[in-house]
Amino acid sequence: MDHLFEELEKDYRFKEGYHTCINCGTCTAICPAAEFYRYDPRKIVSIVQTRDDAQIEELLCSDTIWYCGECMSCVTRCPRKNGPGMVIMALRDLSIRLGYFTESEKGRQMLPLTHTFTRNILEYGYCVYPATFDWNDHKESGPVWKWHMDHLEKSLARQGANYQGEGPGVLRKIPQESLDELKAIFDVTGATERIRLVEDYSRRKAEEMGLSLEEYERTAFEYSSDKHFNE
Amino acid sequence: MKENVVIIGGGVAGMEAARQLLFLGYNPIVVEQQDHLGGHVSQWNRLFPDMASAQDLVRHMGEEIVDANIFLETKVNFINRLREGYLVMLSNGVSVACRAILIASGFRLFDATRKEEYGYGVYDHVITNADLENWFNGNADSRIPAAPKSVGFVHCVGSRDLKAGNSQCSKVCCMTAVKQAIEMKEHFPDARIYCFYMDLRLFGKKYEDFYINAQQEHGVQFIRGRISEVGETLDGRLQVKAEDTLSGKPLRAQLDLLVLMAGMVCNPDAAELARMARLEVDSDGFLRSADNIAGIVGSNRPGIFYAGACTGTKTVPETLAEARSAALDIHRFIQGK
Amino acid sequence: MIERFSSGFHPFVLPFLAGMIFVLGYCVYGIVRILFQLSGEDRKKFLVSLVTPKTFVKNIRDIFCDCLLHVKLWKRNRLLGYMHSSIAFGWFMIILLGHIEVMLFLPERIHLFYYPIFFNFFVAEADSTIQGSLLFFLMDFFLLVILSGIGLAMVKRVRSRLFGMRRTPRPSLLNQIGLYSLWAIFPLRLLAESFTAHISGGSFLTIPANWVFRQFLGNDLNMLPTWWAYSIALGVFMSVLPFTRYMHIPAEMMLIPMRNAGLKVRNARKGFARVQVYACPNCGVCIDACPMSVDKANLKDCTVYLTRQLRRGNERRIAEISDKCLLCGKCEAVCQVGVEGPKLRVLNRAERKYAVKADYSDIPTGTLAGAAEGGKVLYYSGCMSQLVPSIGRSMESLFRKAGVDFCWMDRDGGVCCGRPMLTAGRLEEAREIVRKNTEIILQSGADTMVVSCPICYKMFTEEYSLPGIRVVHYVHYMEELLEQGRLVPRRGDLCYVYHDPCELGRGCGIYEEPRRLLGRLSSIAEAEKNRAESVCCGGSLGSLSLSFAKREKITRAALDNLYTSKADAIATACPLCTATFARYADRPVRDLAEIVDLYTDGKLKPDTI
Amino acid sequence: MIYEGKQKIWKDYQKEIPDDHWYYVRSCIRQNFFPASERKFTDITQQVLGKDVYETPYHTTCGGIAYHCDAIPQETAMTIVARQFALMTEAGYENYVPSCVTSFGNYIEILETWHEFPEQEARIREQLWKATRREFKKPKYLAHTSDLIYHWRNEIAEKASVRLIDHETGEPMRMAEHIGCHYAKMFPSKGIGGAEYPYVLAGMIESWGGQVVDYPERRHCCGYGFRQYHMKANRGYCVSNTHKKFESMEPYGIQAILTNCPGCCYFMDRWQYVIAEQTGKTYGKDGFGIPVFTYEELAGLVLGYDPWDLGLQLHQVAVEPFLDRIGVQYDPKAKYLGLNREDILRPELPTNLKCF
Amino acid sequence: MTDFGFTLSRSSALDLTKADTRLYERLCSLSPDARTCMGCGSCSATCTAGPYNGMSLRKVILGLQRGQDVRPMLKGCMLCGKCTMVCPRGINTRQLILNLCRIYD
Repeated sequence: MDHLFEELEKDYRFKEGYHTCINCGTCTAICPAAEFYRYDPRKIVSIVQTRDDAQIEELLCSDTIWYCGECMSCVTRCPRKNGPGMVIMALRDLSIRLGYFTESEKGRQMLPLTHTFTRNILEYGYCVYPATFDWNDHKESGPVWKWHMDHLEKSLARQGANYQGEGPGVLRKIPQESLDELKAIFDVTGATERIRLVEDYSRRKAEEMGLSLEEYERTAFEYSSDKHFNE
Repeated sequence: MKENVVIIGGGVAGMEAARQLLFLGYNPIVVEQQDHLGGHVSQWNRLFPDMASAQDLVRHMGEEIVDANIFLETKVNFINRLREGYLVMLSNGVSVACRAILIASGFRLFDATRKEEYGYGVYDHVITNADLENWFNGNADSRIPAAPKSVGFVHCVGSRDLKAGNSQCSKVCCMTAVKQAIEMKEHFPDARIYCFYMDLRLFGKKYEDFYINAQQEHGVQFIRGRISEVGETLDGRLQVKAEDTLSGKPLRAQLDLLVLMAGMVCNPDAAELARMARLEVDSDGFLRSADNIAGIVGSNRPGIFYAGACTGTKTVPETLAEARSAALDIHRFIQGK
Repeated sequence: MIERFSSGFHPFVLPFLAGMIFVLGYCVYGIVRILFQLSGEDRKKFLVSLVTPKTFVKNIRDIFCDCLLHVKLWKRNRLLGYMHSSIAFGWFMIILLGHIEVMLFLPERIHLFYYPIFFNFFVAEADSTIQGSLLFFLMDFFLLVILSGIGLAMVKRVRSRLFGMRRTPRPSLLNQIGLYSLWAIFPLRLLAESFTAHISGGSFLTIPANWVFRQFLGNDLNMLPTWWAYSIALGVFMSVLPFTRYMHIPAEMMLIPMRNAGLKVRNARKGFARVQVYACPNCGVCIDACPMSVDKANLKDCTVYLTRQLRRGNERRIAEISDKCLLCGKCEAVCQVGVEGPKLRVLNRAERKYAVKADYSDIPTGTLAGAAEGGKVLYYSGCMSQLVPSIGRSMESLFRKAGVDFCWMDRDGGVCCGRPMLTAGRLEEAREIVRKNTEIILQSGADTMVVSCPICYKMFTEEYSLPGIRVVHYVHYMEELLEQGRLVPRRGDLCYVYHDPCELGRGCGIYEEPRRLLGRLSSIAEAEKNRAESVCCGGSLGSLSLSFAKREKITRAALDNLYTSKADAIATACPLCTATFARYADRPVRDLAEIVDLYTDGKLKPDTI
Repeated sequence: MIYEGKQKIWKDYQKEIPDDHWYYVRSCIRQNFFPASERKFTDITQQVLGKDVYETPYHTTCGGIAYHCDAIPQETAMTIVARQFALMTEAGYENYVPSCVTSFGNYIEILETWHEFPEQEARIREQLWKATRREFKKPKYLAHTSDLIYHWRNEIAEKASVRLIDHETGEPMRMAEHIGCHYAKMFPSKGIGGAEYPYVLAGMIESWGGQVVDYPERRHCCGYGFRQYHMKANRGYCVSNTHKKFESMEPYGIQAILTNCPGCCYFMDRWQYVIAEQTGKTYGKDGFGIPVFTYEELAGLVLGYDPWDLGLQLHQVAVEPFLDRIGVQYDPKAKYLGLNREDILRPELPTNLKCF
Repeated sequence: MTDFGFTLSRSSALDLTKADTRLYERLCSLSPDARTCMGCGSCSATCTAGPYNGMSLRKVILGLQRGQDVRPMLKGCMLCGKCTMVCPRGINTRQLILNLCRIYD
């Protein structure tokens, strides 16, 4: 790719979120990620502003673009109507499309993320769903949630949910025709292609790292080197 | 019989133009909405760079135009085009036929409540540059603590801010902030003074000296980062957040007083005048000069002239220079040269 | 010839005797102490040199020329030279002649060392012989010489400019006592000898004076008070001597053999440094020489004040004076006794403790491994040259023109040579930098290294050990290229004045080569003060505390000196001088590399066309 | 703090909210973690307030979380949303109310993008047609469910049996509000009260008798961060942000927190547990945490619902001290019982955080 | 205790109110021109040590104003003096650095 900046400019989020940056730092001042990660969103926009492909490519390969929590607090404050969070979404999209995401530890998380959410959406119609919720990966949900998961159907019934039931209601079973429509949307709008892309790039990287795809995915999910957070 | 020239606005631009027109043998008629002359300058305490008294300046200028017709608390109701010149109808019932009108309607100070994140009007100790000048003038302000330990100045409040609708730089705020920071340090020698800036635009004569002086003699700390958010702590102090862009880290500070350097925005009354007299308005909301280099005091209508901040942000000396220039252009226009 | 007192004693000699014993004791104690302060090696070296015939002769000659005849002063200003040598040499002669008299007439009294001094009091009719009258004549003659010197000294107190000195140091109270007692000694001697001339005899000065005195003071009772006064003056002078600048008289006699023994100052306060401090005669020649003196605020910061404060132990002022100096070396160049002002300052800086120690472990040393193998010339431009890019660019062009294969080791930044750190007194840090560079350079495989910055050059030649590598200054190198015909000169039309950079001229003794090089390419003019007397540009890294604003005056003064040449442009051979002058100069300032590049062609050029 | 100053700002940010006929879509997170809240939303609006709030079983996730985790492209997210709009159009509604703040923000962002770039809207219509043969109209009004509860807050207050007042001292309960970032930070004019001083939750607290307490880090994100939470490796980010909020809140004596965003409510509850387990620190009184409520839970309490019907047993932070303060009657033994008081055991108790 | 697999991260935010600036004030009393730094970065751009250990005098002064430990940067300085040459405010940077190295404890 010769013109990364031009490629970014095609993204609607970039069109909305990138104008000109005066490096005032209002974004970083209130950025949750800037406070706990070694991270400065202002610099991202500043780098993009250079339109220098080498610098942008470095960004696409780095952990930096994956720290943002997309809370969009930055959008509120920018005096130039930029949205660094939006710019980052465009950068991430480009990083995924070009396969740069596998170069960084945080970028490699795309594999477990893609699997979790696309599977939940396509199989159940939900982004998050009890059937795919493993308490051991979510110990922060507490003993109360362990109890809830252990007695899922009874507990949900007590809450007035319509778990896996027909018709409307909480956690209802989403009809198959609706799920089929979601699948069709995925096919038409490039999500299916995106899944394949992420898997292919990840597989290649896993081989390079000498890991099985499962190990690669698991490592991406739970391993954090100490270079990300403040010491 | 001396020829009438209507001057809309009795700030320093209007006053200076009236003085020059009197000298050139005209009968200037100054129309001022407020009950006093001098506009914003009359509310100020001291003027940079020589720390001259603003009141003295206004008083002195007022003394020089006692022979002019001055209508205070008066507005312009209509401006009608005559075959030769204009008929200006005033809210006090007076109508004036004249060949030339000078618009010196000035600016408005940005309404700082619109930068909601700074909490002007919400938090107890947030004031504006104008409030501080008012306090310097000896008027009490309960928002200013008796012995503040830390005072912050926020540059570019409502200036250079697309979200606030003003992309322009207000020119004077950087210097005003430096001046006020020094003055605050003189009032409160033990206080720490911080200026939060994006760029320091200290372009005028002696301005940079003020900056060096503020750093060296007064220990004012300049922090390159726009304040993003202000909160109030339990003890009523202010917690501000900015990025210390020079170190690339988020920065917090607790302050006892925060001064917002509210910028200059176009006077909405100027838009009304523009409608009456079919004048062009620029993209920034200010009146559009005939030409921004050689014709700054000219308008798109014959016989209508501009002076001062009605066409954009100006310093006091620039305003005075424009007023003189406009007076001379009016003279030439009436003389048909 | 009759001896007047069989005891050979009179109480009036006591003040002299007390002073003499005190001063001798003090000196002996001082010498012993200093000898102990020297390192074992240095002490041995010194003692051996004293008995080595060659250095022995040299010591005598130097002491005679420097301490008595003040040959260097003569060169600077004849009046000043005469004034000093008349007093020093005259007094020496009087003392010598006194001893000859005693040995000649009363050899048994030679052990009484007041005898030669007060000979005329103790004897009668001493001029009755030929030898006697000749000696008495000489005595009067040298007394006259001394008196003329004293007279000049008095004139100098009020009109120092006549002696080529604009500024002189303000003497302290003790120094004033010393000075006035010194001045008093010789007129009093004249009085005393004149009063006794009808008894002891005299010559052309004392006999007529005796006659005059006797016309109205016929009583011999007046004789004794004058001898008392003479003795007291001597006694006072000698008792205050250790606390005044006159200490330089014995100290210089110590300094000369130590210098001739090849000793180096190693400690800021002890040993050789101590001798240098005491050897400073407070003449103040360094005040005018010091480039900082253009600013009144700096007048008390030149070497004469450093030695004074070192004697007083005023640490605050010592630090101030040590830090401010540009280390241009001019005070040392003009110093009559050879006080090494810059070195003393650097060592005083080195006394300071720093809580933050440098750590250069982040600097990799393999960056140039093998880069200059195969006979490539290694070129080191130095940090400052990066701020004057024309130097590096011109050097590059010269290498190309001359067909030299080269490797520019610090083109994109490199390790500092270490000299700034060294002159700041952080010696261990400087040594670490030297180690780093040494490793880098040795790994490069070069056999020749060209250095264009004189600051670096001095450092490389003095502090580095680079076996197998020839370190060449670019002036020499460019000259070689011209000699070998690899560069063909073309004459330029501008007239240049060459400014001697401190580090190159006084620092490395390179004065003539740059002029020779420049002379091949253009016409050159000389500034009023040049070579060893060249004025520092004011940009020197030597000074730690001089502010930017204070340096401007110095630079302008240095420029004014260069303007006296009426040249069209300024040439120099130091990036720091170039950058500093360029800031205020009213005419072009060029580095030699730039000039050589401008006015030479490559050898191959005509052939290849 | 100058209350009038805030009132002035609130006046500037009011949006038009139709009183009836809403097309309701559910939230993934809330269905999972606050099932009873969603249930009570329909109960309250339909039964108590008698409003027309329509739901179809055919609607799905909006894909917002997947989108913000970068797992699906923007066009996919937009087309899923277009399908949701198509279902609304087919059902004959034009007022759209999502239960999720991420969705709400997603919808607004998409509508704004379409507004600014109509060619993108056309493209999405095409894609939707291609994939599902559906067509849609854009909603006329878009509100978040908290907007509706805010809109009807005074009607709820009229029917209230409990007020947010300490029934012993008569003092109003000291409550903090926490607004989901995507509610108004991107488009301040779309939120009630704007981005800086949102009024949507504060209005409910005030109407129902409580006192809103402001604190310096009120506006700070809870730390969900989408991928930051969903990947275990990143969760230090999440807990650190909530920690920062609670540290800032600590001196204010806050008795409960009201939220309008699914994630915030869950995380501000659970991270208190994690912080207590990891550092031993708790933020409420007597070793309890500070309970965090959804607006339906709070409305339900005010309206006199049984707290266990409201799902408060699924909070890790004990709600009982708060219930006691405002005088809610409840059966402590029934907390963990199933339907028809069936015994389904009870959760273990945490080490440091006091629970029942 | 439960192992959650993650922990709290320290905040990187600088707190001006809590920053210990005594060292900076002490430096300013020895080198008053330290106050006149306007953060232009000329010194950092030309710094000989910068490429090796990140030395930046601008950051050193800023770090002191924020109460940070700047020793790791300071250690790399070779006193070459280029920063003095380029400083637009004429700060005697070498003296400043030496003073700082001296007073650090």
